[in-house]
Amino acid sequence: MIIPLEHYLIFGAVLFTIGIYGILVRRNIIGILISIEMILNAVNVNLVAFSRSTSASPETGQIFAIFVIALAAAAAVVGLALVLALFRVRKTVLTDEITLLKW
Amino acid sequence: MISEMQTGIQIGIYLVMALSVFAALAAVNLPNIFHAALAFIGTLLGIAGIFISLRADFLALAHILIYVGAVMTLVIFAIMLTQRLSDPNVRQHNNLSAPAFLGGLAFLTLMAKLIYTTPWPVKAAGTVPHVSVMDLGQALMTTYVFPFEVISVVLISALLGAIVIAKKDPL
Amino acid sequence: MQTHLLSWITFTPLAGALLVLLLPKNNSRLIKSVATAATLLTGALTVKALTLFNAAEPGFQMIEKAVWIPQFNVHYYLGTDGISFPMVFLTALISILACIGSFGIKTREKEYYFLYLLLETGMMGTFLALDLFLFYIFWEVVLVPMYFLIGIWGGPRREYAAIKFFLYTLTGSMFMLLGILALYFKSEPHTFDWVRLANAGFDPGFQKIVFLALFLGFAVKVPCFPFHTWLPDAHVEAPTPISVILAGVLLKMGTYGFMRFSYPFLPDAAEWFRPALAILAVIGIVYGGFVAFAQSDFKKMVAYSSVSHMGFVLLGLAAFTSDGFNGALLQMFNHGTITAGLFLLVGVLYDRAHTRDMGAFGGLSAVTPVYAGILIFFSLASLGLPGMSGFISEFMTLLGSYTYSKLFTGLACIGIILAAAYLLTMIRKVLLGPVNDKWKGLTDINLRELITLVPLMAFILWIGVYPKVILSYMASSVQVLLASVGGVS
Amino acid sequence: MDQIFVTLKSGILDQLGRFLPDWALVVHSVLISITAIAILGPVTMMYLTLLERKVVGRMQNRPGPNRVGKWGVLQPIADGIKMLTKEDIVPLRADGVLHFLAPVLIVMPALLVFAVIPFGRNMTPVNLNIGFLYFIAVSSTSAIPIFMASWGSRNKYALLGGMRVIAQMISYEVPMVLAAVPVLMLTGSLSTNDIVTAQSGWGGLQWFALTPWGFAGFIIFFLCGVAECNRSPFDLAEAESEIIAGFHTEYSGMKFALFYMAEFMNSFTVSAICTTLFLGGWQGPGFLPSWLWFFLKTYSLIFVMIWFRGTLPRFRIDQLMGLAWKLLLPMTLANILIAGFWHFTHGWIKIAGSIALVIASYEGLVRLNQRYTPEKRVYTFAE
Amino acid sequence: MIHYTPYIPLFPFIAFVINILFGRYVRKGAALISIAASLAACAVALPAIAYVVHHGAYSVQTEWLLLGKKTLSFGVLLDPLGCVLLFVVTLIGTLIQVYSAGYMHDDAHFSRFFAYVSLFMAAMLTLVIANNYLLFFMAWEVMGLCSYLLIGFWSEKNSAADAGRKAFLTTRVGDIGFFIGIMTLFAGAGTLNFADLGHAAHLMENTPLLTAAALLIFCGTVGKSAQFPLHVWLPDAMEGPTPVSALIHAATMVAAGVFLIARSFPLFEAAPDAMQTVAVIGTMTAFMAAFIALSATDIKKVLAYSTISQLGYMVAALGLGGFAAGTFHLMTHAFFKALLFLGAGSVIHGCHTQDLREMGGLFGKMKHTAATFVLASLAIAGVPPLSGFWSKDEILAAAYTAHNPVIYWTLALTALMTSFYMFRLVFMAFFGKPRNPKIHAHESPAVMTVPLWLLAIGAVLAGIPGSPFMHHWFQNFLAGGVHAGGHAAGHGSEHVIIPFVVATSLAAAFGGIISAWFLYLKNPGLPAIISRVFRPLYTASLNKLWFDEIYTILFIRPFGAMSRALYRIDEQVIDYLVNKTGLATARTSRIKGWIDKHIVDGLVNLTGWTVQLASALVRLLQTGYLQHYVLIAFLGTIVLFFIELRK
Repeated sequence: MIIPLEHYLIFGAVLFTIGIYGILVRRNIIGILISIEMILNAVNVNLVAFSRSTSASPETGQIFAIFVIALAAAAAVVGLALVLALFRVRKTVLTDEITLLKW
Repeated sequence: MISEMQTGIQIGIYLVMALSVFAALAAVNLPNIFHAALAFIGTLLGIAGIFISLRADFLALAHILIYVGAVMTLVIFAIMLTQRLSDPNVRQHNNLSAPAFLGGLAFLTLMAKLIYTTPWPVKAAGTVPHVSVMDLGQALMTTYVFPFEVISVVLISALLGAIVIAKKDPL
Repeated sequence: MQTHLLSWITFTPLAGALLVLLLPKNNSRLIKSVATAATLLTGALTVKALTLFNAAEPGFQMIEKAVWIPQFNVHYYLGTDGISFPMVFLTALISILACIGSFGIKTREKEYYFLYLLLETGMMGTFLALDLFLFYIFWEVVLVPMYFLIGIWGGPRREYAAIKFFLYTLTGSMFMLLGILALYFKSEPHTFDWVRLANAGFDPGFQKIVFLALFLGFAVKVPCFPFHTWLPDAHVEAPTPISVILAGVLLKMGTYGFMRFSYPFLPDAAEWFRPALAILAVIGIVYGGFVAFAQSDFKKMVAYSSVSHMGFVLLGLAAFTSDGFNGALLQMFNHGTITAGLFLLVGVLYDRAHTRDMGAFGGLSAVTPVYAGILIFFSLASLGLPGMSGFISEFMTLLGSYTYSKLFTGLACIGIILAAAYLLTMIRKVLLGPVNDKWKGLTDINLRELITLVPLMAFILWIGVYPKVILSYMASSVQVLLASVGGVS
Repeated sequence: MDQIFVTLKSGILDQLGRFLPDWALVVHSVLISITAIAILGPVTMMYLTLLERKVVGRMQNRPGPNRVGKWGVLQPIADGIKMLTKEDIVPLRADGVLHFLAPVLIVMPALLVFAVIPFGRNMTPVNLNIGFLYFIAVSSTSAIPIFMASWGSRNKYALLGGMRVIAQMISYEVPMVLAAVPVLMLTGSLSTNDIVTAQSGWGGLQWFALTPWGFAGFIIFFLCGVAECNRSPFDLAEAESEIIAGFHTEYSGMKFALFYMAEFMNSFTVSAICTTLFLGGWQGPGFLPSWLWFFLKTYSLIFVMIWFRGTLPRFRIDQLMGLAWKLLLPMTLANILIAGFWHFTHGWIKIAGSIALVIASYEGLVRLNQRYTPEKRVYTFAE
Repeated sequence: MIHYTPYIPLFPFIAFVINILFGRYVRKGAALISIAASLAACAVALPAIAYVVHHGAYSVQTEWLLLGKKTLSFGVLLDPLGCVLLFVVTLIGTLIQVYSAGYMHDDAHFSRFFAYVSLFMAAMLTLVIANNYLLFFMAWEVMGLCSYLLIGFWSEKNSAADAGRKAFLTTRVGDIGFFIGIMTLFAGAGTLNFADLGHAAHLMENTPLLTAAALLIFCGTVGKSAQFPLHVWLPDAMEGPTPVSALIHAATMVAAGVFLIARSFPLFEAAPDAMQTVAVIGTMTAFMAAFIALSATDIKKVLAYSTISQLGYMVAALGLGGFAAGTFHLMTHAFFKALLFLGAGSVIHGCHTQDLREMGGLFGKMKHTAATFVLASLAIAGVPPLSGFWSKDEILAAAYTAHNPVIYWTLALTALMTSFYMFRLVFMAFFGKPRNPKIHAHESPAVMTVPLWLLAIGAVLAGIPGSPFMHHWFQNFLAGGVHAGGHAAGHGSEHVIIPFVVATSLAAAFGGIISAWFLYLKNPGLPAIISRVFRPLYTASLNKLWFDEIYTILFIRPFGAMSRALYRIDEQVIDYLVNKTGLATARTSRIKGWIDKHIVDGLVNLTGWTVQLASALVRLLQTGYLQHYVLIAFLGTIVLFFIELRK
């Protein structure tokens, strides 16, 4: 641990918040997707940091991070497929223009 | 010698963090979604650097391989497919910026408070053993073999699902 | 021997029905094969049961009993004896043939076969249930698919017919339910169990009330004289295979109910109601015959002939003799085969000519000789020509009733003449006389239709020539029934 | 002779160590390696262009460049000067930042990869214990600059070319990694050094390419490598006849040169990694220095690439994808199993069985991929 | 050979099965199959008859049906009475089938015809050898079916189709009586075996049940043998092919009714009232039919009424106790009546008309036919020594010995009329000049004439066994049979020639012939004058005593009206009630519907409105924008965090 754990955590928290902000303000679904990935990455940072500093079995955090990465990839794949399908139907990827279910 | 090196490395880490945060801010705020994606790649690379600083080399490289090499490529691909090149930049943000910003700030404050008030059971430097690739592999194939398999199945089904969803003519 | 064979027989069609639900809607070949396979499998199981059936045993066989709803002392209780087994066999047989006969149905096949198989389960269960509660459930299970089968695939007035059928039967079964509940609450401890109820020995006043309630339920199904008007409508409007099922099996449920429940439970009331039963039976026979004679619609004529023929069953039941009961049971079986055949034949004609008006035909024997031969065969069987099964059962019922009342027997004999009259008139109008040019191009009966008819013909001839075969299955159980009501053997 | 470069570097460091602090020495050690690589990269690129032009020229029965210097040896320098002095054209509607950044960034991964290549005994610049993963990870990022280039140009041909590149790179990355997996399995390490060391038997000739699975893996890996660096016959992304050079349509001058450089450096690194994984790296009979062995093998592979270019026609895009997903990918999966078979059996079964399995799986896959082709019609009477 | 007796009916039955199922393939071979089957039956039957003649009755039985504790057995009883019928049926049946092969040669449904005939043969043979009433009844009904099918054989003709139905229905009415009679017998005596009849009669002695049973069984005869009042079907039955008329409606089936009385004779003997009824009915029928035959002009109708008349004779004989006489006449009548019909068939075949008024002078053109026909006519008229004389004489003798002058003289008068109308027929058809020049008569082929001659031999000689020349062998043989059947009666000694009876008989026979000659050959104009003089009588005869019309008014129309009325009841009363009940229910449900709509639904709607109001407010939150929701969730999380931290 070259720098204190708290700094990593703060870094993670900042990334997380930025991700949330991105989800809230982006109109573009792809932008939202990017933001979600960002949140996942923030979590990863925390996981690895904890594994490095506190955990009894240090590989656990990394392995969790690996799982998170794999799941993020899966989520991205499905999400992007949905985006493409949506775009084909609606010719838009902006959330407030997708009003198929609204009366 | 050690201390100078350490100082240099510490400075480097903070620099990387700052750059990552900057890139992340760019990623959510840039009006051009393509630029935003590229900025996010910057964030990802920064995070990989953070990982390296935490001596998680393998994870860092895997991170780059998957995120930069695959996920972001896909994202950019999707951007290319869905964005109209000739369009003037459409408004990329909705009108929630202010509440989102305030909420985020509150959240961050809260988090900072929590982080600094919680007594973390940090172990002394050097007592945490280094995690080699071999260790990871062992753990994956023994303790975490079941989640590993589940993740594999999830991935496969996600891939198949994506193909089915994105195919032009339904199967 | 605990083989669960009866459960298999009862629920194989249901399994088939569920399987049909899973099949693709457009693959009518597959649906048909699955449905036919289900009925055939049920038939095979019934034959298997036949080999296991011990004709000498008067009581119930192949019993399956399990607690179902312990709070109300309801059991899942199946069993068969010489009275129900011929009906089960008849059901299996008619179901197979009618299923093959259903291949002509072209609309909404998936739903059709689903309901059809559900119906078969209901019928099987009705004949096999020994717990009154279970019996009632199966009884009602029959009702619902029938309603839809008539209401959806029927003729032009199908809604009217279906609703009429439904209301009639439901009203009847409501009374029946009241009777069942009365029995349940009167018995001590409260039970729906056949054996317990049969040995309960209720007091005569109570018996009369309950008998009346059950009678209303069963009489509608038979159908007994004043409750019969649903029958011509339902039969005429129903698609051919469903008419076959209606006439072949459903009507038997009513008389079966008398034999299985009313008589053993309520022997004193049965004795008391005997004259009424006989009078209704004779009215049914003569009345049905006369009205059948007045018909110009082929199918309606056959439908009214059912009223007349089922009257014989009631008459046999009123006789309280071994001959009468055996004859009634045999008549149930024979009427099932003969009338089923007649309805199939009406269907054959209707499919080709799209009219059932007998006056519109003429001289078909020259155009479609094989059809004519078979129609004449079934008509003769129906009018009780010796050497065919109808004669044996009518002979036995009349012989049985003769000792009870010569007057009623004599009057019932008018029914036989009437049967000859309307059936011969039908043959005269449809088959004989100069050929109507309109029907010159009519094609003769095809192989599929022949397949549905030939087994029936075989049974008619076989029983007609050597009835001992089937009677030997019934005799011992009928003897028990007879003893329970105190009739003379 | 074998350790000439190593000695050189330690000599320089010794000299510097007299007046520099320890931590600066570390920095300088790194700097020396970086400098060496930074020189090696462009020079390699420059002379590869010459080599290519010469070889292709010979293949096409012409001499190739021979005006500037003896046999044209100065030609690359002349070209470099020409490139530097050319006007830098940026399209009006182009995304300036991206357009500028793309050529810069594309060189980065190409150069970064050099870090883990074992040029000779003790001559690995950075001995990472996950060196191969590093190679894969870094080279996979090279897709991003290409994207930037194609997007930033605001040109539909560029965009199309970019899309093709990405599709191709992602597709071929998969069999490429999987083809290397048997090697990693059998050596039990991701370190490039360890991999080379594992092939040291038989007097430096126990190459993995000489085993059945290694041979198959080698071929697949090499083909994927060729595809990865967009070289003929997989050069659809920059096919002049179809999409006017693809993603670098709008580039000229030095920016264009940078793209070119990256491409040639990629050719070099792919050949080098291929050599490392399958051809024993710097291993070889002792009569030549280890780095010479390495360069010899690497350049032989580069020669094969050039040979491809001179010989083979271009793929069609669906054939390209089909090859990757339908033939190479299953083949590598089979290959992994075969490697396992090899590892756990002994004697002649091991050799004969593996060979048979390789041939069988190849045959099977080829058959499976064969399209139905109707029999050729014979016009009996028309002729 | 006798043990094969039960299989006798099997041969024709097999022929029937082959012909009906494979008729399409055997085509003209159908005749061969049927004839072969009949011959086979003959071959088995004749030795069996011989056995019975020498050794007495034969019987065998097997259990068939279990009725409670009683069992019904089916079996075979071959006693002398059965032998007579067996002999007649096999012999005449075979001959008629040979004849039919020629007569029906060009018919489209050739094989079907022979199938039916074979089925008839099978049924008839079963009936003859049956040992109990039930089997008898079954065969009886199957015969009725065959009769129905064969009458309606040319079903394209409306008249044929109607006639078939009429025949079946009319006989069915009688059959039902028979059926009830069987039941009465079974209920009373518990047996249906012929062999036990004596015992049964003894059991029921002096009870009305016995008379009832006997009379009800007689109903069967009335139907089948076309006795008054159910005789109306037989003349119509002539719509069938002529060989059928010969076989079924003259020689065998109709005789089965007589056979039935003979079979049940022990029963009748024990019930004198029934006997009396039988005699009266028989006599009435005989006279009435003869009367109608006087004016008939259709050659087959004449023969049909003649048949009815002769059957009345037999029935009367049996009713008078002349068991042997009736049976004897049955046999002789079978021969000459079959011959007459076949001859008539040959005539029709030759000149394609059935109307006597168009014929004439056929003797020259159809020698064989005419010769045999005249022989048969002589036989039926009762000219000695032909067969008819002996049997008719027996019957008159029976009437005479019964001391019943009314019946005796009626029968004698009938005999006179018989010979008159027969020779009226003969003279009109075969003698004199041809009346219609268009008719080009021709002789029939050998396949038809040979049976004619064979039958003629029978018609001439059949009376001999019962004549004094053979010491009344036939009567004795029969009586033995009755004895063997367990019946105690001694008729054997009574057979003596009574001169008065013989004289009456001869007078009637020759009187009839001469008057016919006088009226139709000598003075052809005279009949018209006579008919004008006795106009009412003539009209009555011509209109067959209006039986059909009376029946139409009395039975058929009320029957139809009744059925229509009942149907109307069904449709308009019962269904009306049902529909009205339904409607009433619908009405009441409308009231309930109002309550539902305005009160119950009101409450429900109130709830609904409340909810709507609330949701209208809440809906403001539901923007449909994803991110609004996320924001709310996010802020909510923060709030929760705050709350949690405050604690």
